[in-house]
Amino acid sequence: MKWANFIYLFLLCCIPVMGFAQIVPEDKSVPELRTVQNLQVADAPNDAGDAVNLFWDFPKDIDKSQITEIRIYRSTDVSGPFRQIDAFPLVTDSYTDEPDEETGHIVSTEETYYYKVALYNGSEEMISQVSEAVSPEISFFNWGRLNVFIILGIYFALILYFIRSSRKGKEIYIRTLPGLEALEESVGRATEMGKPVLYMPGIDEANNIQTLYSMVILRYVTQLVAEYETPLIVTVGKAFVVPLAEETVRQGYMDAGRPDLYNQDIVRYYSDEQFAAAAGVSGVILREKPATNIYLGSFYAESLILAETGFLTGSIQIAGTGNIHQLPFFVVACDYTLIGEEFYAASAYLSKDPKLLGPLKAADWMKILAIGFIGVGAILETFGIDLFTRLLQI
Amino acid sequence: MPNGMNAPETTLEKIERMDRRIVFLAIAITIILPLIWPLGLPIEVSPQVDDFHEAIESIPDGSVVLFPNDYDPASKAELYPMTVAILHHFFKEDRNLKIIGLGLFPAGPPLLQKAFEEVAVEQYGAEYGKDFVNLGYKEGREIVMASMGESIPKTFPTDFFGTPIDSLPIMLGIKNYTDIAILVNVSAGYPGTKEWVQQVVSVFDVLMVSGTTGVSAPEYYPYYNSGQLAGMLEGLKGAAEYETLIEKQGIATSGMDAQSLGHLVIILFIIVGNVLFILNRRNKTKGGRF
Amino acid sequence: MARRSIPTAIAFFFGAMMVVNYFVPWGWFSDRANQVQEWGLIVVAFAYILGALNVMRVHGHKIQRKDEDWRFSIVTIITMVVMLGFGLMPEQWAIGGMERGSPFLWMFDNMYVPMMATMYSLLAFFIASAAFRAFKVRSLEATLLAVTAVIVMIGAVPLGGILLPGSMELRTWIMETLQNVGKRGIMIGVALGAISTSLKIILGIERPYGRD
Amino acid sequence: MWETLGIWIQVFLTLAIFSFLYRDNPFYKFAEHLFVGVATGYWVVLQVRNVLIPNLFQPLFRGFSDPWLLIPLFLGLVLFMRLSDKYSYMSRWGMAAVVGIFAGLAIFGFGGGDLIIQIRSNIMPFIDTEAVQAFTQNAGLITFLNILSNPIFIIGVICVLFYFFFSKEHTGALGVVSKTGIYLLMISFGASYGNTVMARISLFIDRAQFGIVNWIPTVIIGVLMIIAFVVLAITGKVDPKKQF
Repeated sequence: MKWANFIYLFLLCCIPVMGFAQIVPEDKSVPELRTVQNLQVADAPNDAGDAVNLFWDFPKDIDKSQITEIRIYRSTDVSGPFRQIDAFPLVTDSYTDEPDEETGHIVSTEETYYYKVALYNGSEEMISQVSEAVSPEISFFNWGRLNVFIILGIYFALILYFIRSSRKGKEIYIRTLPGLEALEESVGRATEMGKPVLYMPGIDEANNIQTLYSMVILRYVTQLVAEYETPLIVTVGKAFVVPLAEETVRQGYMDAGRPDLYNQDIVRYYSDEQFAAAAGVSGVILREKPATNIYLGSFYAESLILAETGFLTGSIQIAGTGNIHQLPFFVVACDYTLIGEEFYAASAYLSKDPKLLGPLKAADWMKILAIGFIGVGAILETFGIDLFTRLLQI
Repeated sequence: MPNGMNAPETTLEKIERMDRRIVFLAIAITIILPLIWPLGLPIEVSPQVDDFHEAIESIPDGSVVLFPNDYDPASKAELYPMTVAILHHFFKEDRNLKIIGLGLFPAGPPLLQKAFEEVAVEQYGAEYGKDFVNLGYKEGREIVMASMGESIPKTFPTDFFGTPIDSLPIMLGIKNYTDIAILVNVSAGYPGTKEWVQQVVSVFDVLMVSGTTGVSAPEYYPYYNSGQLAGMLEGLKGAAEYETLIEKQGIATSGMDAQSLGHLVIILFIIVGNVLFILNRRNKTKGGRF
Repeated sequence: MARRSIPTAIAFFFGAMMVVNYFVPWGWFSDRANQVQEWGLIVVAFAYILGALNVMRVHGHKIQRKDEDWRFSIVTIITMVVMLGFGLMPEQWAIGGMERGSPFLWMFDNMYVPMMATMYSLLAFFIASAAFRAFKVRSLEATLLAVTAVIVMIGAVPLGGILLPGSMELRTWIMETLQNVGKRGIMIGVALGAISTSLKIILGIERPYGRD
Repeated sequence: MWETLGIWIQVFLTLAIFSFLYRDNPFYKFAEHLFVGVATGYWVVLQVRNVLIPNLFQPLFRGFSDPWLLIPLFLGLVLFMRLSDKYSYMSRWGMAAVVGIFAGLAIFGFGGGDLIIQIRSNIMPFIDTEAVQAFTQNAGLITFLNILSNPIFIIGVICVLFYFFFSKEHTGALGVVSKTGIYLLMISFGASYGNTVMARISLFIDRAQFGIVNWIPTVIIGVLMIIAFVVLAITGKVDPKKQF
């Protein structure tokens, strides 16, 4: 439990730091009439040092519909000369001075800039007072994302800690997940019936982490079918997943000591079109009649087409996805469904590998943290304290 | 493993486990008939549709609207009527809004172009390049959204027809999201509303409303609740309600009769299924699996 | 050994670069990171050729072995080759390119598009048959699922508002509150799972690109 | 001419796919195989023309403006090494690069976007004063339910999160809480399911409208297909009672 104490301490230290990061400098106002007032300039935060933000107010009595243009002037000397750098017909109260490759306009960290803003009504322009001096600065860290950094930092630390401790031999308990129990059984059932197992890793591109994760699960499934010598069909709906799946399946057979069972017809590509894949896979389900259909990955509307077709042939259907919008259909039409995070627990569950069980434990701790934030935050909010909401501002 | 494999089935059980093709046939008939002979049932407007309408009303005249239409023919049924209704709203009063259309689905921009031509040009006489523009499709999903934050002209150097966009008057002075008054997204999934919220609203603080398919709508309700989306239209119903708000009855409204009846039939099937289920369970001495 | 660690090193290098880019706004670095993202898309584009080869191979084998329905595999191969041929022909040729009026676009519009829309619309039927089968009061879970679905369905159409006054408001409340409770819980869990999976991949603990 | 032919093909393919609802049959098999072929070809062409040519070959071979592009060229080409037995390990380099980039990007899509924003938007007061006010002004079922919204959100999300606990047996207090969690999930799924019905019916409405507009080919091809099915059933080639 020592570690937990350390985390609490760390968290306590983080809170004030995150609080400070939210502090905004106070306004200093200089009254001015008939044109924009309170012209404020500031280095744009968290950028590459090539932008300056300008903010201003309009006098209350001004008729905004008269303004046809706002013009921005800039100089490197407080006394001028001021050169017009931009003009636009929008009535806004802010502007960002940025470099523009086409016009050759630059904003440099080497210079100090002064600004003026003018309102133009079609015939005359009213120029504001000169702003304060500003010089852009490069920031090497986006302080607005400090909270993301800290929360992910905690998570990463927990993951690495639990991986280490479970490698050292500390047992990590994992509760029974019926869907994954059924997965092993259903492969056995397919063997008895002499029918293949169908595996579909979703239809999403590899940029969806679920697709990548599905490859990890596929390797265990391949090992499983290799032991039973059950035929395997992997249907793929994105081109880049083809080499990934082929590699994974070959690897799985090799790990199981049966590289001879691998053949080039296992992984089948049904084009990137979602519904062409749905049509093709439905065809496989009806004609090759797999005893088990495993849908693990990122699915979209085709989920119900597949699951209903699979129901027709009486296959055992096991689904799992993190795509919230498709979970209802899998839950209704499949025998077992891994809901959201349960899907991400599959590789740890199937392999019982300490390296993979550790992160699960870490995710549980993060959920405690989330529950703490929600619970304590709600109590504080009830009394009008919005500290937590501000800490989590992105 | 269906239970009662050994016991002989009673008539009621047979009806409960009836051929699903009967359901299919019933659905087909109840939807097709009202399309041929409409009934004209009334329509009520939901709050999120009102908010959507309000958000577009709230922007000043002459502002620039970013109008990404992220869908392709697969979702045309629900979303195209929406695009049409929104365009009616943009152009119906002479508000001089400047509409910048684009699409992050490869097959999206041609549909958008069709809508622009059918509504903006033919009905309101709007002019391409002056009142509206179609920037077309750009590969890269979220990357496109993020790089538009840097510069829209650099992300889309040419429009749908390959014309350089600096030759179009509408694009003058438009750099990035700071020049956009509202982001009106019509989205069928990925990349779409969720990504615009993640990449644009939370980073550049842009006012955004979204019209989505009925299926993705529930996923976006959290964004509507947390204020990241100012309003939402969902599915054909959202489009029909919107048509009511802007007083322009169109294809969405006519489809709603079929919708109503379709829903009714499915609900009836569920009720009948449950009655049979309860009767069958009572008739059996042992309840089987459940 | 060295050969084994190359893929892990590559994945780590590019993955870490994306992570650093999120926190470091330094222009030079984010330019590089964006460039790398574009490279990713380019590499992915090469995989489409592998995909076409896979289709050729799988259906070619079917024809070779004279499997059941092997004749239909010929359809797949022929249409794919025709599509590739028209599409990759230079635009200057009368039948090349993918512009308006090209055979490529004609096939897309008259085959791809209607089949996609029709396949999608099959869901109108499946959603009804699945509901008829599964929405039974057999357990508390199933009952809650069925009852909520029915209420929302009634409130979803204008007719429901007439048959059951207040059902539209009730539906909105369910969609905004009850529905989101589950969603939010899942979203938080999914985010945790996805983040740890990403980390495991970057660190090479899980290697979806295979190992030796 | 081409346009009319196009319409007839569209109608035929639409009906061929719909015939799947009746049972698996040669029309569906034909349409399905055609679809996979057309779609595969389409996507290859799209990627070559929209990505490879403008983003790689043009800058690389017309002026050599960006020598760094040799890296993705290399990583893309090694993917094909998998066709050889000896050097197939090299294809992993290309895969690893893409996987690394996507995995790195995913951390923040979820970390910033979903994780923190969802937690944050669930931090709310137990008592929503606005809802209470609305209730006192206009007492009714919905205004009353709106008062309950916040407590349901706070307690409900906590219950759902407890349901996802993996490292503890779900017994005792945790069992009760996680059971509540799964009930809430089921309600949520039911709501989404019911809400989707409309979208799905819309899709069929669109196809039905297409059929109604082009009713002449629809009726002709439809009747011919039905005749074909009857003939197949009479000759015993297909069993209309079975669905596959």
